[in-house]
Amino acid sequence: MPTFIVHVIIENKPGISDPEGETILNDLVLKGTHKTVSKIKTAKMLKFTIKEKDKKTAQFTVKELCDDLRIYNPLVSKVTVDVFEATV
Amino acid sequence: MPTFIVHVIIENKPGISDPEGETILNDLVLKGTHKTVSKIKTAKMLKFTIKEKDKKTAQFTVKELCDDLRIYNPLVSKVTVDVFEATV
Amino acid sequence: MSLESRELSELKSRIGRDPTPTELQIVAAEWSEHCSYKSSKKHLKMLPMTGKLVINEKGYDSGVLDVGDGYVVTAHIESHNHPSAVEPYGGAATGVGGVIRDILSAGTRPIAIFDGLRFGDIEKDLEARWLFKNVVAGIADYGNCLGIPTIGGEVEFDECYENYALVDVAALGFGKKEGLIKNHAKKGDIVVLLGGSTGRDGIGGSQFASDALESDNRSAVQIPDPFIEKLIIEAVLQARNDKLIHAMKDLGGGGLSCAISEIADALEIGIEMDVDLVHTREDNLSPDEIMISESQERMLIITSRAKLKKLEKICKRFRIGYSVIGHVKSDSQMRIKKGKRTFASLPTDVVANATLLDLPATMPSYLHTIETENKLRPISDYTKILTKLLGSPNIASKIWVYGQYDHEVGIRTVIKPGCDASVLRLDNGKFLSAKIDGNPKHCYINPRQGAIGCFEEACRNVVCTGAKPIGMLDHLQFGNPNDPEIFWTFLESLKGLTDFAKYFKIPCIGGKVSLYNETHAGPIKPTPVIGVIGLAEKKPSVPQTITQGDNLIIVGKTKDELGGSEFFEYIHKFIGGRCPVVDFEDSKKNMKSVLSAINNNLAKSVHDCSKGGLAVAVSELCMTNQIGCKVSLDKVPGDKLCADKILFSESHSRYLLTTDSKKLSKLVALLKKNKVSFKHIGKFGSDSIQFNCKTKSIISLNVTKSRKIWLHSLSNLVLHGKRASQ
Amino acid sequence: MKVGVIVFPGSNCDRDMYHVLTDVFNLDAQYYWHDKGLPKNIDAIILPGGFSYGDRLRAGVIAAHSPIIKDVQKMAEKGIPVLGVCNGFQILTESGLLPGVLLKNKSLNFMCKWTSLIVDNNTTPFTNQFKINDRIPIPIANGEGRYFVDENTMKKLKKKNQIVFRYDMSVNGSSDRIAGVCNEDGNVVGMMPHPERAAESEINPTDSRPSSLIFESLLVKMGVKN
Ligand SMILES: Nc1ncnc2c1ncn2[C@@H]1O[C@H](COP(=O)(O)OP(=O)(O)O)[C@@H](O)[C@H]1O
Ligand SMILES: [Mg+2]
Repeated sequence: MPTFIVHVIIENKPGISDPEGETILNDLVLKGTHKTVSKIKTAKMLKFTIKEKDKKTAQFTVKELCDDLRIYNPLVSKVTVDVFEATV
Repeated sequence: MPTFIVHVIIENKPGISDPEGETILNDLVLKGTHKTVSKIKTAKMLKFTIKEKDKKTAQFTVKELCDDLRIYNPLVSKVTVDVFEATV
Repeated sequence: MSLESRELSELKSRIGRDPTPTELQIVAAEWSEHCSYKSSKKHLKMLPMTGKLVINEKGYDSGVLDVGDGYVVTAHIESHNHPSAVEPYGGAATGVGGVIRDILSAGTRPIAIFDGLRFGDIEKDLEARWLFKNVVAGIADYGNCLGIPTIGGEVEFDECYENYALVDVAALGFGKKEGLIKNHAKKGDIVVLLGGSTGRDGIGGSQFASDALESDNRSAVQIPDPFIEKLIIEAVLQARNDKLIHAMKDLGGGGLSCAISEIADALEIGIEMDVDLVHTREDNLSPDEIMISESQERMLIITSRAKLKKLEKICKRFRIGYSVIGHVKSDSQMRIKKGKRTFASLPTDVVANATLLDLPATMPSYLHTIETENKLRPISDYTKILTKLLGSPNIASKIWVYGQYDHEVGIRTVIKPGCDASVLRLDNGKFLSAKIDGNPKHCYINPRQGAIGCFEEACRNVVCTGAKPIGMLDHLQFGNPNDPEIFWTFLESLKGLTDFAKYFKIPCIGGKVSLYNETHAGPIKPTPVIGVIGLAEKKPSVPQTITQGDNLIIVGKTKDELGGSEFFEYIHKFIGGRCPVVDFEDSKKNMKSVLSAINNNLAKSVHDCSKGGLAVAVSELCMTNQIGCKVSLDKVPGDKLCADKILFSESHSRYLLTTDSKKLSKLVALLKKNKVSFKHIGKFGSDSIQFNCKTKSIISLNVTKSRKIWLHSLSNLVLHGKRASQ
Repeated sequence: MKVGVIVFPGSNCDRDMYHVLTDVFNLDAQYYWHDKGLPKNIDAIILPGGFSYGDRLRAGVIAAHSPIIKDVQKMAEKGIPVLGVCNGFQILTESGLLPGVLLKNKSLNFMCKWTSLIVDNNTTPFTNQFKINDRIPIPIANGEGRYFVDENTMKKLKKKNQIVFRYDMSVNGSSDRIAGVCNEDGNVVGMMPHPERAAESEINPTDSRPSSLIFESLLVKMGVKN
């Protein structure tokens, strides 16, 4: 079976505040010389290496796994799952 | 000036251990029913919203900012910077 | 969010017209159970709230005790059950934030946090494990970041909390008496909102807390920001030092609606505010949303125009947002405007005082038969049973929990978590001891005696550290109060607490009621959680390390009271039996004698006997001191009982004292003089925990082995889903 | 002598440190807020623990960009003793004053517990009253306390005697059980455990003497005591 790399990005849903992003923006970035940045949002990423028969199954399996194991709380966070073919 | 969304992914350099990823893999994933996963790596992501004249400048600015402000610790981490056009 | 039709017509008649939509939102928030205590308030008055050391002032959200030399201690308890059940990390964290601001709003610096946590069966239930892990992380991340030590608490698992969580948080504050905020305001003063910006998160939270969980209100998720809270603490204390605060209130349930109406009502003033002036984090919030948003980390301060400049400077220094949102009037109205337009104009006493209910109560039918004991299968191997108990989630060491909490910061923690109560040193040379305790298993079988038992247990824990109880906090957590059977259990518990408080002259200095705690399987067991605060004039001599040849003395009677015990419930899976009953007279005598033993330096250590009974209490002493002990069960004072009852009965008012042989006779003389029931039942030494019946050894357990099980069971369960093995 | 205690937004051990410096060791201590410089007449600098900027992004990284750090740097170069405790240590590594980095503990959790340190270098301004291999009972309280350096740096640390403290047992997965290090000159010291929480017998369940020596070393170095 082929190997896939699956990226799971977990971030706060829109409308839910992200204090970490705000602090990085206000206390670090905007105090420096880079004033063109207007927003920073933080997210957490998990990179899975997984063997499945195809891309779709890989995506589905990882999503299901994250839900099952409560890797994130759907009330607070949204997840994005992206699949890439592993470059071996 | 157009707005860009720049994704910065901060992850451990190869060879630096990632206890969090290992724990998720061993204590959660492999104990469940999803045995096809062989590796999990965790990373942190920052999503910048930035106004620059073009994609390239956006990428360059954010990369420079990451180095200047030590958004990542070069001793243990590396960054990947990806630019997307903001969909307004 | 809405009012019941009865309430709506009442509102109409009280204001003499139809309310505007914004007014409806404001009143619904403030008249919710969570904010108004409409079901419980009438009855709470029975608790004794005054005492020599109690300082009562208007508008405080926390209790205040005078600890002498010009210093005060403040205390408060809160829960965050509903939010934690759906978002354990954020719910628990913001629960800590809320109670800390209550302490701060009296003008005192928060110096300690306590957490009482309850979940479903973590041995079976994955959801319980997830809730537990994230609640602990939420409390740790919040308290640690603030630099306020979390120094005590409890953790309990019971099937009645399946898919649910009870997260109780108590906090203590300390300060100079002269630094207390004397809430006052006069016409022309200005109202400042300080701290985090207002957003849509947490809209409808207090209403949410007053509904059963089914409604699953998504917008009630609150995101914690301990960093802002820390800055607010420093800014507020600076403003207090500079005398810039006339009156202050934290924003909790009900958001601005509650804060404005309650402070105005307490101070008998009117407040006019403009929602456009509130600093927000999202555009296009409606006036209603701004008024009921429960965004965290906000404080309301009333000050004079002349002092505003200085206050602004402090806010800037600590990089916290603020806005002047309104001013004080003399008309006892709260007027909410957006620019020129008025959206609400209500008499504050109408908003702040919902009509109190007197709900019907009937004794639940299950109570008629619950005390009847089943015939249980006989125990063949007590060593095995005790081993099993020591590794059980309710009895296993909670070090996995408090090891994640910074319990040293503030450099006051004299006695650290892991024993009975924790002890803090105060700036006047005195010592403060505190503990919170609950016991739903007992309270289910007998709500009145169970509640009394929690109170006594918390006192006992405090007494074990050599401190005298001086104040109590109660937190009453029950199911839906509209069910007369549930409401009866609420009243019974309250009456029990009242009796005990009056007999012992321990004033209730604060509390909280949390109702509508229901899971899909029904109401939770009655869960009052009691916090007791004790004071010691000098540093207590206990605990010292127990060594070879030391003697074990038990104070208090062991009775046939296994109802709700871990032995019945965990080992036999039997719910029922006789609930432990506190004999007030014995309780008082025992407390006094133990305190006097400690004060006369006659005990090396004192430990209370509670969950798991004598067998577990002795084991705990052995495991923490890493030494064995030989105990004769025949000598244990009390009813004539068979071995399992002596070992595992959870009778109250019992203490285990250890003393070296030199002081034994003096200790015995003191106990005799005080006429308490006590016996010298054992001697420490070797490496096994041994219980003898007549001359026969019925339990023999290696200390090192059992210690390993006891220490690691909980973390193994949480992290790997299995118990520690030998 | 004058000791500067640097305070950042989110520092939370500043008051504890101040108490120990002034009430226990009778030093003249003064708080300095992160956004300004330091006066010239300071004889020693302490960066206390806490959660500067809420530990956001990474513990210590945002504080390392504070204006006051430039002055700390300058004074460190002049040889003035600098001690970073816990978050203070993290700030010193993030600002390049000390080598290495502090990563998330192996347990992935915040850890508050009493540990035992072993003194590895007794030539710094904060350890001159110890003998090599002396033990110090002292608490840690951190989430990101796992000291890490690459192999080359580790070799250099050893060669230049820059390892100041080690844990007697592995607690959090630190390289070589390192709990504290110093710069090449030895005047800048960073440590994860909290000496200010262990220097008074009232709150130290074991022995407060060893931790006191950390402060007494400073007194000796400055000639206040001998
Ligand atoms: N959730 C918690 N947070 C902090 N400390 C806790 C927690 N749970 C238990 N502890 C501590 O562990 C020790 C034992 O707790 P517990 O078994 O409830 O004591 P007791 O039986 O004496 O009431 C106490 O010192 C207590 O403060
Ligand atoms: Mg106890």
